[in-house]
Amino acid sequence: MTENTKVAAGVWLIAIAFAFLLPVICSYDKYILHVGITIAFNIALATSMWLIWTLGFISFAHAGFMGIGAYTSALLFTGLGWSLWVNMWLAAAVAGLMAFVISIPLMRTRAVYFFMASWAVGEVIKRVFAYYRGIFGGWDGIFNIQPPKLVLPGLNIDFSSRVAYYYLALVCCGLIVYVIHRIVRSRTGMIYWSIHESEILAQHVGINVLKHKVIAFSTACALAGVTGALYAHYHTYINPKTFDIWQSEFSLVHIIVGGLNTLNGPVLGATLLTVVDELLRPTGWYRVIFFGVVVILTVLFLPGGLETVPARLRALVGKWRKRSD
Amino acid sequence: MALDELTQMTLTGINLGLMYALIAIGLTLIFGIMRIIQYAHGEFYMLGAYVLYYWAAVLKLPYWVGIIVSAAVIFVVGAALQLLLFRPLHGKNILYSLAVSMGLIFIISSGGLLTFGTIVKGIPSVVTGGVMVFGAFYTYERMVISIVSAGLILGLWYFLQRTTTGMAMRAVSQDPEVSSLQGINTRRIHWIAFGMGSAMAAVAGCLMGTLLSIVPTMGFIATVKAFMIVILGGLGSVPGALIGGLIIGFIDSFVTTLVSADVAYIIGFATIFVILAFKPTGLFGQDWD
Amino acid sequence: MLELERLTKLFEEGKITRRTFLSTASALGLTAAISPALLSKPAHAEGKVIKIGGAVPLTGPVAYWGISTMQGWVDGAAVINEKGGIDIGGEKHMLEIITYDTKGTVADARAATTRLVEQDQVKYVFSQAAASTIGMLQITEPAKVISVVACWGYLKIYGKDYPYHFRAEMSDYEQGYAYIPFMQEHYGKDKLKSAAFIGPDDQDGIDCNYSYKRLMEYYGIKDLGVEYFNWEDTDFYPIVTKTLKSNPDFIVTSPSPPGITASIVKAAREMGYKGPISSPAASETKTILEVAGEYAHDVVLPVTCVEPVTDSQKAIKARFIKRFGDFNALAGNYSWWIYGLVAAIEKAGTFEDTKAVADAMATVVLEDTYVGKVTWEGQNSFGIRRQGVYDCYTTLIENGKARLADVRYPELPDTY
Amino acid sequence: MQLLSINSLNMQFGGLKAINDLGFSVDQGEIRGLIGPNGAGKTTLFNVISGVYKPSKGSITFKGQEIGTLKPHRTTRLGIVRTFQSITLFKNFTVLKNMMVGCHLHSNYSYWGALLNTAKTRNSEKDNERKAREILEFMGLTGYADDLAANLPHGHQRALGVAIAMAAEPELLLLDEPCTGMNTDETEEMVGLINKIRDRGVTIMLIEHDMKVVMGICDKITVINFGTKIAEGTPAEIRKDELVHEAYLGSDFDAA
Repeated sequence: MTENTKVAAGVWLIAIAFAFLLPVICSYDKYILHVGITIAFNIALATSMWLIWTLGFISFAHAGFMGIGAYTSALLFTGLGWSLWVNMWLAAAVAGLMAFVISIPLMRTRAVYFFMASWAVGEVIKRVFAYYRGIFGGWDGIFNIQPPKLVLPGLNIDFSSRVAYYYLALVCCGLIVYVIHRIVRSRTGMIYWSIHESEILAQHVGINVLKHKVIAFSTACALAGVTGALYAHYHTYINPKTFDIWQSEFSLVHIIVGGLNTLNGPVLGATLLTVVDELLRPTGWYRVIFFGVVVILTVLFLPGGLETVPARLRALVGKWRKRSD
Repeated sequence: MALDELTQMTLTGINLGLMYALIAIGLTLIFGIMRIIQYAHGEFYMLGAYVLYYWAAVLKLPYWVGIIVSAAVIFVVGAALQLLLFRPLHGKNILYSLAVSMGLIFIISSGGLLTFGTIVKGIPSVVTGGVMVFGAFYTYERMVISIVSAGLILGLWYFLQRTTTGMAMRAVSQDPEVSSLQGINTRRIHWIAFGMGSAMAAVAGCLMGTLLSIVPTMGFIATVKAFMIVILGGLGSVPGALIGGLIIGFIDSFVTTLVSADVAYIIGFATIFVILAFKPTGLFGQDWD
Repeated sequence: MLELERLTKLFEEGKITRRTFLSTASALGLTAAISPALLSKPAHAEGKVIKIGGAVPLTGPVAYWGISTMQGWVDGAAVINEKGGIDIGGEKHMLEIITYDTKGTVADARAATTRLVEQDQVKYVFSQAAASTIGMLQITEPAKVISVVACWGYLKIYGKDYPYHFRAEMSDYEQGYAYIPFMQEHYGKDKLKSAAFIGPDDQDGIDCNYSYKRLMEYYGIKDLGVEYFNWEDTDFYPIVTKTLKSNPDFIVTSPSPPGITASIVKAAREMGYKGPISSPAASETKTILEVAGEYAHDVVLPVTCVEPVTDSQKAIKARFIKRFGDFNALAGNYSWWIYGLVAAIEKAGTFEDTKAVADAMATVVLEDTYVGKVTWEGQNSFGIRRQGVYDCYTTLIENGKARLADVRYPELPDTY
Repeated sequence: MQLLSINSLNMQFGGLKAINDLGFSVDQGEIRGLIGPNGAGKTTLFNVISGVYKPSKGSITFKGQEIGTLKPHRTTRLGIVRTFQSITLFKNFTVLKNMMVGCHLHSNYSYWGALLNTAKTRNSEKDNERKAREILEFMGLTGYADDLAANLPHGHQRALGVAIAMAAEPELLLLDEPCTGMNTDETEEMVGLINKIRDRGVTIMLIEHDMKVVMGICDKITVINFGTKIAEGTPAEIRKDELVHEAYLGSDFDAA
């Protein structure tokens, strides 16, 4: 373990501890907990989108797959009365399966074309939810998706309580980030990045690029599906607009501002930008303008995003020291 | 199906198609030459319409001059943005240019709402009246708009085929490295192309804004249409954009009239998806990394 | 062009580095973007303060409505505070308006409302449009917070179980009982035997179509069907062509913003359609006249009072122009909400007991607002008197000119 | 014994015939040179053999198996590995990591194993690294193991390209201009490496413009022009061939 990874691990530990203690720190303020839950969803969405990026492309259909998960879970709840505990897995399965089926033609396209094709997929998913009113409730959406209850001997938790849902979201988001961390750190992650670096060379050392792309895309979409299920049972109401292109775009902004090179990036970006967004809520249009300015400035002056700030500072301090010597 | 209805749908399809093509050609030009995704293309369409609005409806200056002024203003704005924001990103991953143009969308459309207000505005038409064509009423306004769009597309084609700058543009679009070796100033070509592409969107915005109405949020819709067309026709291909524009125009016109707007939208996207699945670079596109 | 060349050259020669230029520009921009956020904190008034929260779309596609809604509350609060605040049991209370943006989405509305209720501790909130309302109600009802909104849909969902929920803006449905009798008088009953509907393809369009169908049934007018357009649609020729195939006597389009109403009017007239077209949500004439020009004829615009008639209307318009720089009929329509709430608080004699205020609210009647007389109705429909009903100012556009053609209180059926 | 055989191969792009009725075969263990003027179709041939393009007509057999329709990762698995004319590396990886990606093909790996980090996976990772270091040693790149590939000097980047290919354990190695842009010393090193690789029993096909290199190390040379074979034989035979001289118009060919 090098010095840097030790520091990083330390920061991570502090962040996790802080997240777990947050309800106590904020003395159970429901608004802050709500923001916390939103951050958890945004992190889950941004990191799973980032997993696709490790192969070198960005999918604008990501929020659409989150929607597929959300609708799966919502319909299973309102139709069959199944709770989130079961639906979560089915949401992942359905989102992942849909992603698998769609990815086979989708992966024929590359680079810009992939990007645009995924964008078309995202729009079609949204439109399908809106068009088939009988099944998906049209633009009206689906109401009364209740949060689950956990009844174990000696333990009885109702997740309609904000604190309980906060911990649920935190744990699930944590698991999603952990799974992605495992993937990225393993051989699989190395293969993904090698495809990112040079698809053609990867092919010629015997890596089945198409297979890995399909699996990575499906995995990421399945994780987005879980996020969708959690989202649906928290907000208790979903409609097609929730999962449109803008949702994907905001996740992309989170990744770009946070950083593209490691998993820290999307986590950092999603956390900070969600907080900033909440702080700017009273300012109307300036809020959107601020977002635009931040994105452009990051790309031009901080390529690599916020995660590179410590390294840059270190370099700066080093330079300064050298000069003063 | 009655003849008048058929005529109506065809005329509407052509009218829409040419206008869409005008927006999309600007986008495809920018892409072909700079290899960036200009996601904020529609914002120039919106800005162009507002320039004309202030010129013709507020200052009461001559309408047609206003279109030229609008094109010129947006040309300068586009070229300046290219120099400031997009040039440093040249040769980097397309994600960065995408992110910058996304930032531009946020800034321009919200800034537009702050400056121009949220209320929908209209640019008074200068051409009125119309004629009956096979039982369908065809207004002179639409006729003029179609002719102007077609004229501009032809003009651009001529420019690309016959003028030195135009030929340099095509050279850069085909092979940037070789053309810069041959002494073409690719940096100059970049900002000219960006300005021209934006100016074409601005003209489309003027025409569409006159026909319909204008609001600061109209840009994104134009981007959506332009993107559909450009993917369909293939990135960087001018004929592709024209044909793609007409395809989407006809789908919008025929399917909406005969079935419904929803289905038109889904068919539009399904067409794109199917074409990409069979021809991953669009109808006329080249393969690029 | 030359200037640009020169600028380019300066860039290329490194005289202005892009970096310095950009960083200066962006620093300025950022300061400009953030400063209003920091400065907009309202100065706290002396004495007791009643906070009222707004979770309205200040950005996004429905921002126009959100901003108009907010203006009414901000203006009203200022007027009331200037007069010394509101009187509760002999004690004066000042009003403070806190507004957060919802972007017009459900999730954001929920966040904004949570912040209002949990952090700012407001007991009264206002909102605008269906998405923001849905996000809001999940928070406000359990917390016994009174919500005053403009929302035309989801009637079946929010019934008696939502006793703190008030809908101040008349929907298509209530308006219909004013403007359809007017149209029948103006054009003759025989000329209006059938109608067709055009609306956006979303929940609002579907809700308005539902209102429209109930009205047509009530007045015995034949419904020739509905066409939905996409917000992405740029040309209305196809939609209008399809609608005109059924030869309706008149067309209702709702909720279509002024620009779209104008485009529909223009397309229909160009295709030779002669009947009237009514647009209950447009509430604006300038755009319609600008866009449709000579084609703007027989356009019926209910609840649209562009030029004030009464003194109090004129005063409101003057105040809005002074305070916000502009005024629109929509903001006028929303300007009475705060007075309705204040009257209820004064009547209840408390602002902490929201149940008492909600009960008092239903009995409030305002006489001289921007929309004339206002009452709360809907006992039979909703189980509580939740729906604001007021004089319907109908504007008529004829031959490219707008005029106020009719003022009447909706002739609601007994079952309402 | 024939390792690779190409029969009446055609490759057409639109109206352009890049390869026209080409046929020849390569024996096990030889170094085969592939030369011809610019645009003769040499790199296209590599692309067809390695599976980037599907041939329009004709057959390619490797160890008796038809491989014309196989995708690159399948041909690599069979033992045909290539390098690229322009330097193609995982540039932001360390040299060692580049090699480990190369070694991936012939190591134990499963998605679940990697995800759960099982004992088997850990062993496989260790094996992989050992193998990677071995090949680096063999290629003389050990000292650079922890450097970023992008930071290597040009000659070493080329060598790394070959090393990655070696990591995939080729039976037939296709080298596309391995000596381009190298100085004399670097070229000599590369020639030494190629010989060393052959000594390991790897068959080599080599496209190269440097005639000294080609004439020096190839057992046999195939000359193609306009997508067709115009001559084949030992370096000495090729040197004398009339057609070859004509094709090259006496240019760089005589220099060798």
